[in-house]
Amino acid sequence: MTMTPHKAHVANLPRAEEPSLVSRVVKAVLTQRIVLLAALLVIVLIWMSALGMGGYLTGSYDPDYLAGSLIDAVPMCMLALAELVVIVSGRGGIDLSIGAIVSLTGMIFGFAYGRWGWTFWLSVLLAVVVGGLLGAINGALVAYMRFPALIATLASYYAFKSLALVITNSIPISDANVTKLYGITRSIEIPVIGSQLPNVPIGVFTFMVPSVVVIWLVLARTTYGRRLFAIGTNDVAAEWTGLNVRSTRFVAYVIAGVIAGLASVYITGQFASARPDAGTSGNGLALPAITIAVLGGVAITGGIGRVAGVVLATLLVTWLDAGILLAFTGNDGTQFQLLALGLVLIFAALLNGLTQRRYGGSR
Amino acid sequence: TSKNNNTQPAASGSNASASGAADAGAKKKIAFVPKLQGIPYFEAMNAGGQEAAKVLPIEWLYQGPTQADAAAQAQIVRSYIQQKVDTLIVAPNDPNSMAPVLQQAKDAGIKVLTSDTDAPDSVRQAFVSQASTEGIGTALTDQLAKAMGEKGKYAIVSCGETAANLNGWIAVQKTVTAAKYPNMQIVDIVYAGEDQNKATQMATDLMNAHPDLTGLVGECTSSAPGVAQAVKDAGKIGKVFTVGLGTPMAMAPYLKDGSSSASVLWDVKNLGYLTAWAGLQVAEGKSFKADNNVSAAMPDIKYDAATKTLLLGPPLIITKDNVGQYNY
Amino acid sequence: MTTTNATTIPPATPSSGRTRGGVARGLLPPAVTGQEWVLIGVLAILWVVLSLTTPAFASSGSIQPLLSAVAPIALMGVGMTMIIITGGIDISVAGVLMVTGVTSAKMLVDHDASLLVAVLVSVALGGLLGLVNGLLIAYGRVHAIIITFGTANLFQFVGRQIFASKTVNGIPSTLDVFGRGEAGRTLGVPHSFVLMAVVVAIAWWYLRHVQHGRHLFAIGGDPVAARLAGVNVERRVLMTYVLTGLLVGMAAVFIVASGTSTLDQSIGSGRELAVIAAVVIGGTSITGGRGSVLGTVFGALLVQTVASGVTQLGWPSELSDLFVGVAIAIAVGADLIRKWARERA
Amino acid sequence: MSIPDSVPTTPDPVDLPDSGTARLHLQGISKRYGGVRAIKKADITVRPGTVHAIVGENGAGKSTLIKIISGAESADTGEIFFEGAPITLSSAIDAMAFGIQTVYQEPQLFAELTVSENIFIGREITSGTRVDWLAQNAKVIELLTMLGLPASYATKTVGSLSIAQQQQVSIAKALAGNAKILILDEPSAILTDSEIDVLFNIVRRLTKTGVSVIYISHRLDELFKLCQEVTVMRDGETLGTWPIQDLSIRRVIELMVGEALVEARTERTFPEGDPRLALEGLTLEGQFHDVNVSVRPGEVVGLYGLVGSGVAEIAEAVYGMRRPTGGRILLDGTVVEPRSPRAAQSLGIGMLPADRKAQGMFSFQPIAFNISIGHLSLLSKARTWIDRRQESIVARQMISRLSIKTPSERQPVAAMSGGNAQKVVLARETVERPPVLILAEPTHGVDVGAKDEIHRIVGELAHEGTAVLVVTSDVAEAIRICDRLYVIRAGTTTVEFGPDAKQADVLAAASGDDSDLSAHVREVS
Ligand SMILES: Nc1ncnc2c1ncn2[C@@H]1O[C@H](COP(=O)(O)OP(=O)(O)OP(=O)(O)O)[C@@H](O)[C@H]1O
Ligand SMILES: Nc1ncnc2c1ncn2[C@@H]1O[C@H](COP(=O)(O)OP(=O)(O)OP(=O)(O)O)[C@@H](O)[C@H]1O
Ligand SMILES: [Mg+2]
Ligand SMILES: [Mg+2]
Repeated sequence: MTMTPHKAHVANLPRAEEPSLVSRVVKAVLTQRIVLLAALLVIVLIWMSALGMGGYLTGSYDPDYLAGSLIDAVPMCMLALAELVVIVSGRGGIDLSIGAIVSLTGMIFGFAYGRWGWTFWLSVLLAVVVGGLLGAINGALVAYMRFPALIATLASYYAFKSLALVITNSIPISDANVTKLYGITRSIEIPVIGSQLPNVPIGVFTFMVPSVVVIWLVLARTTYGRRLFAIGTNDVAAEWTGLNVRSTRFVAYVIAGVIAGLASVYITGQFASARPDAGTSGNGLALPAITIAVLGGVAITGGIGRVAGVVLATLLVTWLDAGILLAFTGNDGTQFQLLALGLVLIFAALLNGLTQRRYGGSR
Repeated sequence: TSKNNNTQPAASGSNASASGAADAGAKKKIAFVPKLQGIPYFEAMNAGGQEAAKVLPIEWLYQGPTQADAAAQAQIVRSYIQQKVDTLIVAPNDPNSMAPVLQQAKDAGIKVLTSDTDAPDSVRQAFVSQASTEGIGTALTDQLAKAMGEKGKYAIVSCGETAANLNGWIAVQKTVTAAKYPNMQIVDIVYAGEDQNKATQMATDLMNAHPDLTGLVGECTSSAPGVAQAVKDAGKIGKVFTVGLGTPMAMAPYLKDGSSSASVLWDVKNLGYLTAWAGLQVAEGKSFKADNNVSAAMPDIKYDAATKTLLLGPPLIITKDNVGQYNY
Repeated sequence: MTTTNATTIPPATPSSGRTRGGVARGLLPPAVTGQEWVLIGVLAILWVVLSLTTPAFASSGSIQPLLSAVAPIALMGVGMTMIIITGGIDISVAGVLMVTGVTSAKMLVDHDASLLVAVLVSVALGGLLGLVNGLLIAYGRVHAIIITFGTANLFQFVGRQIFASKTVNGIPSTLDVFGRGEAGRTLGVPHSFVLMAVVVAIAWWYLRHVQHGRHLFAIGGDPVAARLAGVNVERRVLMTYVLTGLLVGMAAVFIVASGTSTLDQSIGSGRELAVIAAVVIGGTSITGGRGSVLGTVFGALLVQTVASGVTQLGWPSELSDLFVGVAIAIAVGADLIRKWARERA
Repeated sequence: MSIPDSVPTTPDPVDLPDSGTARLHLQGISKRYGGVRAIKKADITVRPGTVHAIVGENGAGKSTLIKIISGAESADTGEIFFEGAPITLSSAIDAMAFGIQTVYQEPQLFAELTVSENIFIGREITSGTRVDWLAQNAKVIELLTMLGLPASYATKTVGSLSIAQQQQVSIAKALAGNAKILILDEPSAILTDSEIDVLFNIVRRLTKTGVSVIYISHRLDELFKLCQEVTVMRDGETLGTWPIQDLSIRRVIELMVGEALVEARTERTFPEGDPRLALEGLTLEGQFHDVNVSVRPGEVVGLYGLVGSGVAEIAEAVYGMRRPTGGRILLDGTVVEPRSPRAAQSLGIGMLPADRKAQGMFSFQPIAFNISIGHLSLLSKARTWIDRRQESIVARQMISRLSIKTPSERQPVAAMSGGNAQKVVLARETVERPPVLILAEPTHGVDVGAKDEIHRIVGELAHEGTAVLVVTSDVAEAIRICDRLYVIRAGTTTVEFGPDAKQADVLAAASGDDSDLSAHVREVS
């Protein structure tokens, strides 16, 4: 016996009331990281400009300065994108070795371009390939041998960092070729409309924007992107769905390595030398890159993350830092950068965390 | 919208007056960017610069990165370009990476100098040198040789693997040791970063690895006390001798108990003063003479036009006898 | 919590009358787990090889400094192990070290505080910073890695403000009691190591046999289920961060004590990764729910042995990080391989 | 409360007993999640020593009500009385203190901890601060014995147990407390019939001692075996409470749905011809052996077996999740060896996994994502670029075809009830209508309406030529939808039933009592 209830199921659905425009905007700021970051960015720009006009800054916070400071944003943004890809891949995905990969590939690039007389493009290709290979080591450990990513990349961080020093006897490569590479990071006038706009570091167009566009396309528009988000959301279900979970995750680490390889070329240009500690000196580049990715709304548990968030987070941090240097003199300037980054990160995470629960919903 | 390389008069309402002098407008803004903030060496240079600001018509600006990192330094340099300082002086973490940024500064009409560490391939107008590379390397070797009785094995605990000036001094030490002290031998060179505890641990490991080791060199201000501490901990005072580039107050206890035989340095405050003075000279468009009367303490500072180097003088040997004279 | 009576149900059949018996044994994982045996084995091999190939590795002059260097890392590792067992992590260790280290050093030097007071202040301050982490993580309900990335920056800021761009000179030799010279050792073992060992023993007991300690594993396994089971998840999580803060405050004193007479801003640098490395080498699962403090101690010993060994063998010191990386890969790899083998069997 | 006129036969609900004599009384409860009103108004009275069922469609508010009673969530309005006195429950511990013990629908257990620890977590037997392992273990063994589980389970880690075993551990955990009210949220969904019998026996014995049991299930026949009173929920409201003797299954459904039911009988034609899928002597050591099964195109074939019989593993082997050690899998007469789900899919074998949450859902991703992820090459250009338009179209088609309740295909599945989520997963498996489709527990925890629709969809799929293999532990379902039914016992195919199998016969065959089988049955050769 079969019974068929005749009724429209859609009618059964509990409906939320339609909210007003204002409350929708407020809700978006409170619950969506990208909107929140955009709002913060606008606030920082307006506030700092106001301070500058009021004479409270030691230099003017003008578009030229903002454009010039993008030179640091380029590698930060690229590496944060690399972290975005591996973090989204889930199962605790993270890449602590990204700075060490920059150091090591940068040295190899330095050798090729500075010492072995390779052409620029061939050397870039080499850097990208080596970056990809180093990423593949991480990927193999994480995806195929099932190492927790934090551990695998902690191990490779130590190993790559050490290798970068060993292969060059700790001496940076600054042969004439390499020194001239600074050109790839110089500021240029944007063609056609540029006479009205500040000059922007060329790396923004040659490195950052292409990386952003490519990664965005890959994540949002390709089947690989879908698979990546799927394994990040639910490993087991992805396997049951017939996805090749391991190769998908493996490729995520390779992509991160490739981006790091590209970034190492830029950083070599920026430093006008290939330095074995380019990505590991001081706090290194990995922790800041992860910080920016996380600030950009990438969920550390995987499956959630947007390129736009990472870009906005990079701009916010860069321009906030640039403003702070003009607002505080002496050593306080750089110290208050630490304070600001810490506060922004905690504030954004707490706000979105708390309000998302309040508004319900399940981002 | 203006362009990056426009040179406009400095914004008036600056809140960055470091000295309390009357007319801020007439004063030249001299900015110095150290390698790293918070370490006694550069803070002493800052103190020297501030002293200069009391006597010279300058406004002294000082801002250092929290990590000894070339990119962080460049960020500060850019903010000084934006502040339209008159003279920008840098102690570059990485000479190569600083060169392009200094070019930007020059393009913006700012006078550029280096101090403490040179960027020879940059547009800097002059380098304010504490002492020559040869002078420091030789002094370190000589002091250690004196303590070791010109014979025996020694090892070097350096800091950053890539630090150009440290590596330069080490190269000199190798040459001088080979040429001048045939009975002395460098057995190992290790790198401890800026971490004192790591320097101490590595020095201990070196003594264990080479039981016949009789000398240790601490190549920077964090490893100089580190190696002395290791000797003290191992109870080898009088058996293993150390020298290093340590700041006086940090070295004082070790010089006194003999775990350190000597610290090779220079008067860092004077270096800061000289740096500020040099900054004023170039800001006013004056050139350096072969001999310059900078102050009562520095009546005769030599300028080498060929290398564009202003030289503070020979290295200063700090021992237990004179260590008390310095308050940094 | 007291004993709860199980629901009494009239038996359908007469009770089998089985009492507490042999089944009770094997209720817990063995006292020393497989991963710990692996580490003990690796350490033993390394120590034997190093004793044979270097002139003085096996001497007290080598072992004592090694133990002193391990003590603060392992001590912080105890807290970090508990945090990681609950599924969290603490990246802010370096910042806490900076704040507590400079404060205690300044107390001793500038304010002539007694050693006890300085230590207590350092520990209490560490606890306070841990409390900040704990409150934000437990009640803010944001992943620990995000919060502690944030507080890492905040604490660095605070630490540098207290340093005020100066070093602290003339740290008194009263600190020697934590491991330097005869005053600092008992039976040749540095007191810092002894203190660490005591803390490890207590933590081991706590995690293995005490109710609240077991709850940490439950929280790491499934926090929602733990809450439903009546575990006060927020309180336990909060306490692990406070405890870690307290231990970092103590470790800061050890680090100041084993350093030179000058304290500079490098006190914390890179130590958060060193602590995490020790914990993961020790077999604690980074995803939570499984781990041991004993393993952490062995992990810390392994890392320090590798670093010392490279220098004592006269190999380039740049290589030591390479070996640390390989050691992590091997130690964790061995754990994974044993797990595969168990699953196959 | 309004019952539609079209249901004239339903008697009035019982009068609420005086709340003073009730064990638990909830009045005027409401609960919102953001803009969603999960419960609009709920009243319920539970008397001592009774089994009280709560029924309702997916999303009616049952689980939410349970969460309020068990302290996991707090109500926005309303009052709760326990034995006549008003109480507030702000956490699960509060509720436990009143003796409210809950078995949640999803096992709330800790994989790395032992069964013993799991049962006592949060309320350990301690001496001082130390956990008294021996005392605790003795109690655990008592509980396990009572549930008919081996004592050796006490020291196993929960991660090493099957889902059904874990569910039983959850029950043991609830019983370990001092229960005055025991709440069971769909405990039977993943238990086999014999396990359910054990559970029912325990429940009956408990009620004899005065314990109140709140029982939620979508298997309505169970209510009549176990319960005394039934509270029906619809759209976030309680309609009322009826004594079980005033109701029939049909009436319960009518109350839940709010409309009279129309009987429909599907006319089936039974295909003949060569099997599309055939398992010949398929063996996986330690799991199953010598399994012989065949499925023709257009046929719905069932595999029925108790948990632990190996039935789940057989399906997984066909889908490439496990590697058989002997025998053959034939597809249209050709031997195939799927090594992974991926390989199985490329051979034309699709599968709906049994554990939707863990194996099927991409929770916080949209419905469209959940559907398209299984068909990336179909829904992409050059196998690289997602065709987003096509994706939306397909998703919307599946939503309407399977009557999935959602405002849009952009909605994340995390915000859907189990039944609807199940349909989304099923939608993914049916987009390309694979030649062979394996459905593992297709209607676990799904309400009657949805269940019926899923059955209809299965029939349609077969009608369109798919060879459907249904793996189920629900006998009624197996008999209703399957053309043929194999019973798996002790890891091997024992008997095969035709379309008119009797429930009793199937159960008997599965549990090993095949002495007295009626017609339509033949031993598997
Ligand atoms: N955490 C939540 N966030 C938002 N809405 C929720 C949440 N939990 C429940 N709801 C809403 O409350 C309604 C009732 O949910 P509830 O879980 O009580 O249903 P149910 O009767 O248990 O359904 P099922 O039979 O599918 O388990 C749902 O339709 C849903 O819209
Ligand atoms: N995060 C959430 N956001 C919005 N609604 C939710 C959320 N979580 C659950 N719900 C709602 O809760 C209801 C029941 O969800 P739940 O997960 O309890 O289903 P279930 O009990 O598994 O369903 P079933 O009874 O069919 O097995 C659903 O109708 C769903 O809409
Ligand atoms: Mg429910
Ligand atoms: Mg349910």
